Amino acid sequence: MPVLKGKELRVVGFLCNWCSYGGADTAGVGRFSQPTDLRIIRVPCSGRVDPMFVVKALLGGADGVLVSGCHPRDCHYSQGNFYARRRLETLKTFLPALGIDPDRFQYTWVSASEGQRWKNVVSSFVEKVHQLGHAPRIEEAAPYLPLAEKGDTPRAPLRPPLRPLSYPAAGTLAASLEQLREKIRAALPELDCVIGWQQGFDALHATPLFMRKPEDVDKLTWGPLNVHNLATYLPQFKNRKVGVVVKGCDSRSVIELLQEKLVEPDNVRVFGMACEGVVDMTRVQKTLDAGNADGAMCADTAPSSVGVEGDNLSIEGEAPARLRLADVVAEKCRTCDTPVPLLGDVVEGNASAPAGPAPDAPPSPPSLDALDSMTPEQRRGFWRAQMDRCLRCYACRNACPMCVCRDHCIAESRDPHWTTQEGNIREKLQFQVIHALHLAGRCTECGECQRACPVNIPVLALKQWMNRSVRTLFDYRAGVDVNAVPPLLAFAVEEKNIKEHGL
Amino acid sequence: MNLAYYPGCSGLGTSREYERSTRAACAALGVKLTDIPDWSCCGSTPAHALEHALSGALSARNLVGAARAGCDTVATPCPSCLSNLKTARHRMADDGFRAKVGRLLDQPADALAALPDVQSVLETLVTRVGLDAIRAKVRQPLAGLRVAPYYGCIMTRPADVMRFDDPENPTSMDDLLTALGAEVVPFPYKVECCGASYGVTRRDIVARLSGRLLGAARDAGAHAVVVACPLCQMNLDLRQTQVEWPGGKAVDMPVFYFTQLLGRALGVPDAELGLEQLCVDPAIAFRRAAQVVAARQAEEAAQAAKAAAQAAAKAAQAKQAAAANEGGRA
Amino acid sequence: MRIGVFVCHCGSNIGGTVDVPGVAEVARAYPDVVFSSDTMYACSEPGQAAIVDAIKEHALDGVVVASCTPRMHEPTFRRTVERAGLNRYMFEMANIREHVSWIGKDREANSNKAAELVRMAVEKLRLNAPLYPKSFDVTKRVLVIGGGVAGIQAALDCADGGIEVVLVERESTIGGKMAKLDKTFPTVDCSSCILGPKMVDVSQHPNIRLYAHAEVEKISGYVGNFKVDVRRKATYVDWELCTGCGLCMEKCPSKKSPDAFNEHVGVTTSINIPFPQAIPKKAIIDPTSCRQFVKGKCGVCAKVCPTGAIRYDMEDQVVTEDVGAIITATGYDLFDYTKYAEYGGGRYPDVITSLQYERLLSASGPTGGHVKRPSDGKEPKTVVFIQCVGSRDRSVDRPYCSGFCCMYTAKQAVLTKDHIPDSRSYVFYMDIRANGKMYEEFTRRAMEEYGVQYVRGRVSMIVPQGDTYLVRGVDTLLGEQVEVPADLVVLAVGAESSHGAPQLAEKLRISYDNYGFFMESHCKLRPVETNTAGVYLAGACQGPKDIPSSVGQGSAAAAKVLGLFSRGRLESDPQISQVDVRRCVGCGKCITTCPYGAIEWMELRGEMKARVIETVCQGCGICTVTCPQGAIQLQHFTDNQILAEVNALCLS
Amino acid sequence: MDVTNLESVRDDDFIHAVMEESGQDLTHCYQCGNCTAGCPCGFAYDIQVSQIMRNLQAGRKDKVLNSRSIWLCLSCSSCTTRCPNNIDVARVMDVLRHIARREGRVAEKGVTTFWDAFLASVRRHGRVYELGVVANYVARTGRVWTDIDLLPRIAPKGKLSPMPHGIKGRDEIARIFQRYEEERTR
Repeated sequence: MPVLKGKELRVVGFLCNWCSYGGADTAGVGRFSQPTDLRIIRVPCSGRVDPMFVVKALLGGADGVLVSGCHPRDCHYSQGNFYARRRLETLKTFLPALGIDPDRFQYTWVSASEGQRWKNVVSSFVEKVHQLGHAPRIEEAAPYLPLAEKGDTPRAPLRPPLRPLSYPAAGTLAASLEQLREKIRAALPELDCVIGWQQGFDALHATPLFMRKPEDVDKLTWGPLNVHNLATYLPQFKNRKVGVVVKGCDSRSVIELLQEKLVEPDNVRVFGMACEGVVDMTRVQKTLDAGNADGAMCADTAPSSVGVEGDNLSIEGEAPARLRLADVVAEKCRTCDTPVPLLGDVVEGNASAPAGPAPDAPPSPPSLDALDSMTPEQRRGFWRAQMDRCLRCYACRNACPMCVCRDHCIAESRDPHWTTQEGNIREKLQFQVIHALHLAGRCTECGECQRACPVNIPVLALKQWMNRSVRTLFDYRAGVDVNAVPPLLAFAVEEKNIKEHGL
Repeated sequence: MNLAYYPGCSGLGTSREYERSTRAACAALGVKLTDIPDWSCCGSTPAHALEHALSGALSARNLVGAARAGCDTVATPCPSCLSNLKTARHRMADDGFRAKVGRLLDQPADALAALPDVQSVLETLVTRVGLDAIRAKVRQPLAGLRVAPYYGCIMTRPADVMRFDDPENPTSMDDLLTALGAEVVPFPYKVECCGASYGVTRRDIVARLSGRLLGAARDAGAHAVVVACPLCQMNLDLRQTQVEWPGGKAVDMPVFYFTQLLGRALGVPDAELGLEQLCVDPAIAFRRAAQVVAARQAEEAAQAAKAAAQAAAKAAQAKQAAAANEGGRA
Repeated sequence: MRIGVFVCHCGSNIGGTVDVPGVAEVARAYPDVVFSSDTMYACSEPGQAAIVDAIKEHALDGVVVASCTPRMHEPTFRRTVERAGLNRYMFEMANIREHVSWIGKDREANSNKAAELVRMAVEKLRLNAPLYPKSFDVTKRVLVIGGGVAGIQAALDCADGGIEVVLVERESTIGGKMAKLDKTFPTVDCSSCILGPKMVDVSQHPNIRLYAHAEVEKISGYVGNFKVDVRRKATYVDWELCTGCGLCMEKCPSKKSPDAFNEHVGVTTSINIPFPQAIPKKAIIDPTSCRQFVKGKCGVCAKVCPTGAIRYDMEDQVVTEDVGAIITATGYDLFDYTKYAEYGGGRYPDVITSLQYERLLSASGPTGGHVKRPSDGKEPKTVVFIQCVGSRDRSVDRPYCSGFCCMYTAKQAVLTKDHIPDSRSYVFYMDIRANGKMYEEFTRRAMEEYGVQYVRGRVSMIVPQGDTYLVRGVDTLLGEQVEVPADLVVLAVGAESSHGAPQLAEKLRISYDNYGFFMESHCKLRPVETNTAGVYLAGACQGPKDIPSSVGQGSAAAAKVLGLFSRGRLESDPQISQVDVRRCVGCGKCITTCPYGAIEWMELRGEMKARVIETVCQGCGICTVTCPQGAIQLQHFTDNQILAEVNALCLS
Repeated sequence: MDVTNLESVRDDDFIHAVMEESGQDLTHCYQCGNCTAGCPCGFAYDIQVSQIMRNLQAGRKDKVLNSRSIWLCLSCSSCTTRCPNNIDVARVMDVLRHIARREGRVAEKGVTTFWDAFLASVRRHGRVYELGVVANYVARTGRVWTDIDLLPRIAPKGKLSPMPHGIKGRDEIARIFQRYEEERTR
């Protein structure tokens, strides 16, 4: 049934049974007249309100969503609204990433006795929604691709890396690698397997290596081609003893998995080396393509070897090339502040020192800057255009080390039935939002989601946005401390950084 | 930490001795004071009683000057200046007020957003130098000197602006004076008003209020009142001949600036402390203190003599008893 | 599914602003709806009969009633559908009265909204499933926390009702604040004469187990089956052997131990029995002052004790008790008046608290009932009482009225005249709150018969003057500053929540207000219940209260417990979470966030999974939101059910 | 004493102006009288400070602005410090002076004359010149015997400066006053 044309907007309310639903009843009993736009869904507790319900409503055409629960400290279930406050505030700060006006979503606290207050809450919220008018639909937004090279990730201007990325001389690197291999060989007898990298189908590509025998260890490689985050494989080895080779960034995923008890500390051995950055294959390919007038590289011009020294990547073979690492390095490496693995058996190598003093907060990554620079309308258009290209292949999810649901991902389940199989923009974006929300406080920004995307959708930006929210709200960074409690699984009676929203 | 110094206008006139002793005591303690360049009057009560933005502007000019000189903190000996500077800074958090003040000043309003912190010289001494450091430098303890510490009404109040010591019962100056060897008498009127600047216009008010303070100091057995405020000092000292003494019994009650006693204890020559500029002769207090010390020493000597005599008597008795025993046996 | 919809007119309450037949008509087109009609009063006897008939006639397996709020009649209609053979959870309500007809006058908008709410209810009902409650046994024992007068009353009433009581008291004797009082208002009868017998009853009652000098350490479980760990703090005296003869107190050489019972008016021996009527009347050693503990040698009490009860090596002991219900009666504490520096902040010996004054008045107090100034032991001739010290004062974060200070101040002023006939009392007050039976009459008597001088205004400052105190205040009725030279000043300190109250509330999982007082379930209609089933409140732990109200609440809480236990078994609500073990990956996030500890690990074919303890789960649904796989679902509020409601509104 | 018609004496604009300019909520006052109790200058007041607060609640503009009390307040902040309702009473008194000055009502002319003399000195020199202030005050009020008894006490101490201490930024200070006056007349 449509909303009454010209009169009403679609406003959905989620009210806890014990306080706010009662408050709405009290307002009714008191005959406090209110706008008719609001439709109330009764839930037992504001802690039952999944932020995804709000997203679902907003993507589904709601013009406003209001959540109301018991006042903090007064929750019928003693803590539900404390969790709700964190979840909903996180959501509120995330909505602008999608180009949704955060004023269209509000959460507040109304007790069962506060009929007058409920009337005021409803009246002022509905009035605000009317000021904002009909919510623009993302699927109807004009496509927006700021650097509209088809099939390419829109990029902000290159930012100089935080640290000068520089690999040591070939000999030194080989010595460090040999040291690493030694450590692995020594540990191998006690382990089922150690996961590392080896050369892939050509010298320009690395591929995961599963070392079971000492001679496998010889195949282990180290360098800027080791793009994969091998922590992704760890949960599959649950209950078995396994080793993994990590870069600095990968180690944060391991920490996160340990924290969530998805791998047991006794069962996992971590090996690592200081990393000087890995390449973004898309950039490498583009640079090479630009160099070869006759177009894309094909199989018979595959390089015979790839060497790295200092800031130089030298590709030997029929079409030799020399690339500057700074030109082709992955985006995440430009802002990396953890080149050395945070745990495990680490070969020190010689990671170059940061260019300046360590910043208070990690610097903002370029794709986030790009998203930041857009207007809400442009963001809607941007995601509309990006989701148009999405194949719904779930490569982003499958590559994500923190997507531990695996076969039970709610993107494909019927019970619960969060998304339909309809291949439209709304459902595709809905999945990306689920991914980002599920990663709130867990994502280490390893970038595997974006790297794995066959059509180069910058899905990492959503997670970066979420991470920034989590950092601002809870002063928390994932993948640093094994013993930390992630912010959305905890609460504070007085939240330091959450200002209650007046309604 | 760069400490700017705001002397306040009365330091050029009626409280010259406060100014001199403050500089001398700070020098002795190694506290470097950098005067705010070309500082101007804060406007005092007449300004804030007329209009808050005017008062704010007169104060802010000095705070901006301090910030430009690279200082993050301003210290001032005068509580009235302190109150004005601190209040101005406190209110500057309000955008509307800041804009209003900005319109009155030559300086752009954005200079007002981050003004240096303001504190009293007393706070500087007890928090930055510290009592232990001060105690260690005392050369001439104020032995026997009984003092009534009088903070004045606005040094600590209102508490949410001043944020220093207890608003009703401050103890920082008590502690400082104790560290100098003085004896602090219980004084219930530490923060009661002396009548402020009403001496000229309504002498009756000052006569009554200051009289009550001096009377309480007298009744508590103080040799002197110790103050931290030029106006209080003027009311209690210069106007001591004008006050109504409770019970009618007038005494000569010297009124020191705490910095004078601090300087004296640290061994700064009296001449640098301006003691001669006090109206009620400070020697009266020192004489009384000396009497206390002398009496105490006499008492101790008497006690010692008595104890010695007792011990001797006991020894003699024991000897006698021993002798008697001996004798008995013999 | 076959759904029936009933849209209620509620007389003109709904029908007045909603096109009720029109809504019923629209609903007929909703999916799975096979029957829809309007009804005048759905909740009335004929209205319910019509629902039952329709269920049978149209073979309905689900019913939607669109009427008033489910908070009112959901239980009614659930019973109705149950009578017709349906599961009670195959029922949904659409609130078209409180949320529609009563809050707007636009008939078109209202009717449209009502129809949408019915649509939402239908869409949810299509995903409902029958749910069945479980019943479980009840441990018919009650824990009473706090042995003040409220706790004593609750314990005695429960014990007399035939159930076992575990009474836990933090101090070494029960009696609470009332035991420290000399007399009680408005009758001026002796406090210990009326409380004493009750305390003795507690000690002698066969159904009461008393743990004095003990604290509740941990609480787990749920209504009917709580498990409580009680820490019995070391007393260093074996209470099984101690006869309370008091010989140890006579001989104890350490006589400067703080005397908490006498509110620190004077000192006591390191081993002591707080007062002669103490229950249990057992000695306890204060290890902070006892020479044996401080200096390592003494042992006098051990030598003199006729029964050899002294145990210097005693340690705390934790005992576990199983109970089915809990009554908290933890009382209140006194405001710390030293926050008022203008009243001396504790520096003036003859400025004392009202409870200290009670001890001075009490015949069993440190002065034997003679009012003497703490400073010099002289009898005061002018006594000033200052009310609202730590009450009605936002500047010290105590904006509330403590309620009983006006009355006890009047009582103390009266008693002062009794003790010292040639004395004069002044009471500085802001308003006199005397709203109990015979209370107003009592304060009038204080003024009229006892000549107590009431002064309307606050006191600004107390100034010592020689050996008296100048009390400087205002008489706002005169509009003048006033001062009174006083020999003794008594501060009517307000009540604040008992120290440790918020921590106890966390253990009990009950709410507390900004000041640490416990929250009742409903301020008017459920005053002794909390929002946690099986946990009840009595006395000042809920808010400042005088003795009659505290006793009344003690009895009320006991009645609630007896009522709960009158049922043989309790039924658990089936609207709880359930884990789909196939979807559970064993990450334990639900276990971390559950506020009730209602989810536990279980091993299933070598893998760790979550499992809900059905009787502990309260059905909040926090876990459902936490689980990324949606593996744990709150029954009756599953993701799919709520999504159906969202979709009914947004996607259609 | 006349009967006061509460409706006709109430000036809501005045109440709002005081609340707005002082930032204090006058309704918080419950008339405990603590401000009066602790006021050191109460003996000199014509209306006690708690009654000023009560009159403000009643919106009695004339009564409040014509009082002597607002000019005799010493700004000592005792009232503010002890108010159980966290009202900055001293600030309210300050604001009452502002409003009264704007409306040209001054019940204690001597006080404002002294203040004006003080500010004139600041405006002229940038810093206060004490002797100048007293001289100015004496000239304006004609109270030639003011504190003459103190002269022999202070003169020999060499503290009173015979000359003002001008500052370089004198013009800047003058401009502050000038702008203030422009704002005021606007």
